[in-house]
Amino acid sequence: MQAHPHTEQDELKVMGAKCYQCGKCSAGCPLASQMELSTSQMMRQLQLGNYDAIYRSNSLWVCVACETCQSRCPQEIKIVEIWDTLRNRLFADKKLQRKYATKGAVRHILLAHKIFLSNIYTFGRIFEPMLAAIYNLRSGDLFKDASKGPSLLVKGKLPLLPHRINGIKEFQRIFKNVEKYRAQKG
Amino acid sequence: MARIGVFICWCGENISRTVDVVKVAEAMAGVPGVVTSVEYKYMCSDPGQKIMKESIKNDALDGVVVALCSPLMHEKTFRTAAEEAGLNPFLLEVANIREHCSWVHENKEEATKKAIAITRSTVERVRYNLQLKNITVPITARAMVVGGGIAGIQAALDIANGGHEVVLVERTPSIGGHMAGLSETFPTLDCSQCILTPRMVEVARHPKIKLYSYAEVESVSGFVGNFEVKIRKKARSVDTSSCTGCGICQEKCPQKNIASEFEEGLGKRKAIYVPFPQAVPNKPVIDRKHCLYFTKGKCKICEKVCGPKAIRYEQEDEIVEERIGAIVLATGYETLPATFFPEYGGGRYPDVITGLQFERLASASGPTSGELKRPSDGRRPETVVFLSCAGSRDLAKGISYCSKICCMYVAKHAMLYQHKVHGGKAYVFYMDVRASGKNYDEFVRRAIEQDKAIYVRGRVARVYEKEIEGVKKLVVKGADTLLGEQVEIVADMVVLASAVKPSVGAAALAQKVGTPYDQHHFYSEAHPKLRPVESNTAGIFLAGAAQAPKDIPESVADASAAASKVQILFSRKEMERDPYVSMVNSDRCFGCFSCEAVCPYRAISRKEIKNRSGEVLKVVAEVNAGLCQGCGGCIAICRAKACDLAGYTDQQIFSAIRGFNTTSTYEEEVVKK
Amino acid sequence: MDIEKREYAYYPGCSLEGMAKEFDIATKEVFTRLGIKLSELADWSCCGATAAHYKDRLLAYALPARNLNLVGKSGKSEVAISCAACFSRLKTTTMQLEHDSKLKAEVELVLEEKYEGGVKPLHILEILMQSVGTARLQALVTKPLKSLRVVSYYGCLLVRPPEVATFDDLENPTSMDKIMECMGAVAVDWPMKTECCGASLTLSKSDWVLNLVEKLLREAKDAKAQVIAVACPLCQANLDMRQIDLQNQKRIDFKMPVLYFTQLMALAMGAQKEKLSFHRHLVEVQSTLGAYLNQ
Amino acid sequence: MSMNMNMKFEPKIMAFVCQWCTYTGADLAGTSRMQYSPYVKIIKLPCTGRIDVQFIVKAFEEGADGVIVSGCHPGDCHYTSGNYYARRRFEMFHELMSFVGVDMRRIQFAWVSAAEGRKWAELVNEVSKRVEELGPFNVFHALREQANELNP
Repeated sequence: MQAHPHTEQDELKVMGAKCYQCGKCSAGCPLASQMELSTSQMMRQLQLGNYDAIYRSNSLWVCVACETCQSRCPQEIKIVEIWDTLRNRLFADKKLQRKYATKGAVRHILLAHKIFLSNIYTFGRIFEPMLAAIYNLRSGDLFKDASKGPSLLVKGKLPLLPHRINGIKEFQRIFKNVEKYRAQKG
Repeated sequence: MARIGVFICWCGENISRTVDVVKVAEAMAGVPGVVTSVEYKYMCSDPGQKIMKESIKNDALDGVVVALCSPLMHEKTFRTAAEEAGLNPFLLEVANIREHCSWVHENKEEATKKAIAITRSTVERVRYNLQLKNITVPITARAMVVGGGIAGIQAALDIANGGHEVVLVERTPSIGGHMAGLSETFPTLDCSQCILTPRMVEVARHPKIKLYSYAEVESVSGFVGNFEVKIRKKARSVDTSSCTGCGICQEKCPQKNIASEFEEGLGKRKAIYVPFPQAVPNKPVIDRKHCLYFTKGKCKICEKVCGPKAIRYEQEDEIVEERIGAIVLATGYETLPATFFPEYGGGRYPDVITGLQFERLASASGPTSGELKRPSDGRRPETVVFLSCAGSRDLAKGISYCSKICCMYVAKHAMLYQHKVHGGKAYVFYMDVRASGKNYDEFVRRAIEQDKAIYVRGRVARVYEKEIEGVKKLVVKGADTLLGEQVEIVADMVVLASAVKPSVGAAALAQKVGTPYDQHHFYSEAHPKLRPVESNTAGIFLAGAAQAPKDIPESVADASAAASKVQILFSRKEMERDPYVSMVNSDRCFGCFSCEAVCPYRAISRKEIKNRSGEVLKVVAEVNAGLCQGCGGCIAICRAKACDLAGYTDQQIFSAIRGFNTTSTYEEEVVKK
Repeated sequence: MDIEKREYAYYPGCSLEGMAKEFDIATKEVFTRLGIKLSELADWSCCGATAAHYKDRLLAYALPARNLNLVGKSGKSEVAISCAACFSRLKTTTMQLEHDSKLKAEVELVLEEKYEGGVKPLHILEILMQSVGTARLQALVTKPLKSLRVVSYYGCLLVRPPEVATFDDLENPTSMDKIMECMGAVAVDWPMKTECCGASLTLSKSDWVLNLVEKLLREAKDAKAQVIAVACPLCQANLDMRQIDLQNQKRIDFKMPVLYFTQLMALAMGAQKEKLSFHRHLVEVQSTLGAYLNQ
Repeated sequence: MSMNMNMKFEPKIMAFVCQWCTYTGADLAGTSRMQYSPYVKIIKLPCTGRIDVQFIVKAFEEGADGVIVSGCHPGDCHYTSGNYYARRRFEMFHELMSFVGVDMRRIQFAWVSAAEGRKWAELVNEVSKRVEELGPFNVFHALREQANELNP
């Protein structure tokens, strides 16, 4: 039997305190069967400040932010906002990533998001063929959806040449400025 | 020179934790006119009161300030004590340093400063307090009960059996309320109508009860002991004195497909109808919105078939006036309609029903004669899912509170269902089971252990319809939070234990009566523990679910309590009232009578000032102290500064204002010391 | 009802340049027929989609803010959006920046320009229902999709969160159904209108998406639908493309064409089938829609 | 009013409240142990209809930096119409005060019912913060001193 971990009150714990564990979020979640902790269990861990359990679970990354939970929450908890903050923290912290996001589904999902972002950073818009190709290369899942590649090309679904926006410099500066701003704030 | 005593309470630690009461006492001791300033651990205890009483005598005090909890708690206690010590009770004032100070501030220095300011201001105010005497007013020993459900019925019978006349006003065509529509009652499973209808008949026959059914309160004026009430008797279109209640009109009426309110929309009624067979009065009413004669101008079949010629198409609403001494509000509750739950398909799927609808399906007198059948196709439901907390404890739906009765009736429903459909499956989704009455938890256990109701801890996210093998089923998507898993149940019927809320019009009635209500429109009690059936308005009492969600035994207990409060009031011929009434200085008054226009109590009359030879010199305003309620509206409007309010005079208030601010430098010195 | 607008700024979104090109073509076709000009925003950029708000809340508001400013600079106050996800990101940004002055200051800092505000993002479904109206839509139908059984699939972001997607009912949206009825089709009620398809997981966890998609398709089949109408490129991609995987991996062939609702509209309004790029779909369209295509 | 410049400005705010709604609402804030700013002090009146505009003027004269007037919600007046008359009177008062140059942000009219302890606490905090930002009401206090010099 493990003692309840106790941590200091923080902003997220305060937001989570409203949860009374009715489970309406978990009941409607389309991806609940894939989550290691259900939405309400995640909220419970948050109430205890057990961030280790939260990050150890794959749930944050299985979630696609479909907002079903939040739109039905009887306590009007901003669930997606809370989860975004948790995800933001991991994104911003290499140490956390090394600890929690190097294996299994979490690694793949995180990778996909990162590749997506670097894709738009490069072009200003998404260039879909590159997106899929790089993902497959980096994830080691070389032939995933490859069977569809040719048919997508034949059907004209995939453009052959990327489009780069004119204002790409200022667009990229937004990314850099965000990084800089975060670095300043510590 | 004033001789003022200041008595400061520690209230154990309640005040002393954040207010340095010793410093407050020191500070007050230095105020001019204060001859004694002491603090004590529990001022309201006997020894505490004794300190004050002895000081009143020994120090010959002519003003007292007690600094402690809210005056709503103990003003009366200390004024009585002061009177016992020979001081006019209205020379004592309370400085509220607990609710308004020690409980709401953490910083001791700041709280102490504020407590000093509050007490000082009260000292300044009390200098100008006048010796007042309570006012006596006569009492009309006649009660009005609004609402003819079980609470109203019980209150009316108790008051009437106590020997006083009662006027019972019911909005619908019959008394009986929700209880008349219930199947069986928890935790005993006795039949609701069997225990209720004898009471309804007793009301009808009672010589001291005057029943106005199909009637509403139009307006209320006056005050405790002396209310004047106007009641609107809505046009029934039937002369109740000549109608024999034979029922032939209802039988012959061709308009037959109107959703019955009594059957919660699951059954039909005619355009001329008695809501249910045991209705009291057992006289029909014409629903003019659906009557062919009223809508199309022809038919009149009811008139033709009526033997005693009791149909009155031309009847109009009638306003009657009643003089009343006390009012009991027992306006009851309603529940959220199924349409309030789009995620559960309420209103879209006919087999998603509310708890009250289930009561009708399970009732032997209901539309299916007690056989459980689906509203959509009449099939026997093999699986039923009950959802508790449908809308209750749900901020997103605007209801923060627990509806209290659902846990019990859901268990009852699961049980009744099991008794009626052998081998059927009953699922109950719940967040908590709150069964805290006598034999209540045992009842819930019985539903689970003997009647095999499957309780699942979690809320349901969604219900949708799906045709399976030619039958429309309801797919219920819930969670079992104890397992941390999703649950999907294919059901035939879903019953929503939808939240209890006050009846429509509860707030409007409260405004007519002048009594407070909370944000949900439940009536506010005068004190949550010690005065649960009294409102803050003298002479207005509360019973049943109009005050908060309640079950039958609680509503009945409330009603009897309210009835006994009414009888206490009626046990005297006249009563004493606070002397806070307006006074007119006739020298200053020049007779503009602006006060007359703003007075809500018609307490201002005109008085002629005559000289010796009888000539009228001027006409001035005069206050009838029996009618004046002391709102002070006349004073603020008076341009001549001729009016003032006893207990709240301009001088007292100006002095209190000064009291707050003159303390600044002084209070700082004391606190820093 | 609003007085009908003749021109809107138009934000197609990344997918409509690539995988969902046919959505772009069909939408423009419908609006041209309605006499409404959609002027594509010059040099628009990605809204950041899900990835941006997973990474950094500030980035997630700054990327749409850049585009909202572009709308303002083009002299327009309303921007029409086809993609449900882009619509959600842009509208959420306008709402957040309106009442969170701290966030607005942060966004302006990283944008290196003022956020002007005052731009109203509208989903094309919203424009068609609220500004154009069903009567006018109906008047343009020349080849009604008679007896074609269509289920409308709204997905997540056209209805959620309800404070952002305000133009339809959260639990039972009907705008697309109504439009389909106007087009002469049979709008079939089904329970999966707003259940999620798995969205962005399609890249990384396609097996999970497959399960969700299978459930949706099965319900559509059970409702005897012939076609699924959608308004979101990601929903379309998942529902269409994953049917091939279902064939390959599970030997289930739903043969359920998944079409953008504007494609169906354009068809009913008499557009040439060649213009509507039905060939771009992975699930064969011809055999289901044949009768309507060859009218 | 003299102020020690080394000290933090502690605004004096006087609240005129009716005994039925707001006074009881403030009691509820107490019983619920809600913590709020200590600068507001209450004067209890039977009804906001009793409030003479002179009370407000007097409060400022006596050194107040802000004033709250709070009673029952419209339609909820214990005396049926007192708060309605009060409101009409304050409309006129409002114009008069603006005309003589009083910053109306120093006066807050509100409705707080007996059930709204939370609202009372929020009201107090909001007004305290605002008045703190506005600083001491020296203009008015100086006026009083001038008046005193004229009529010693």
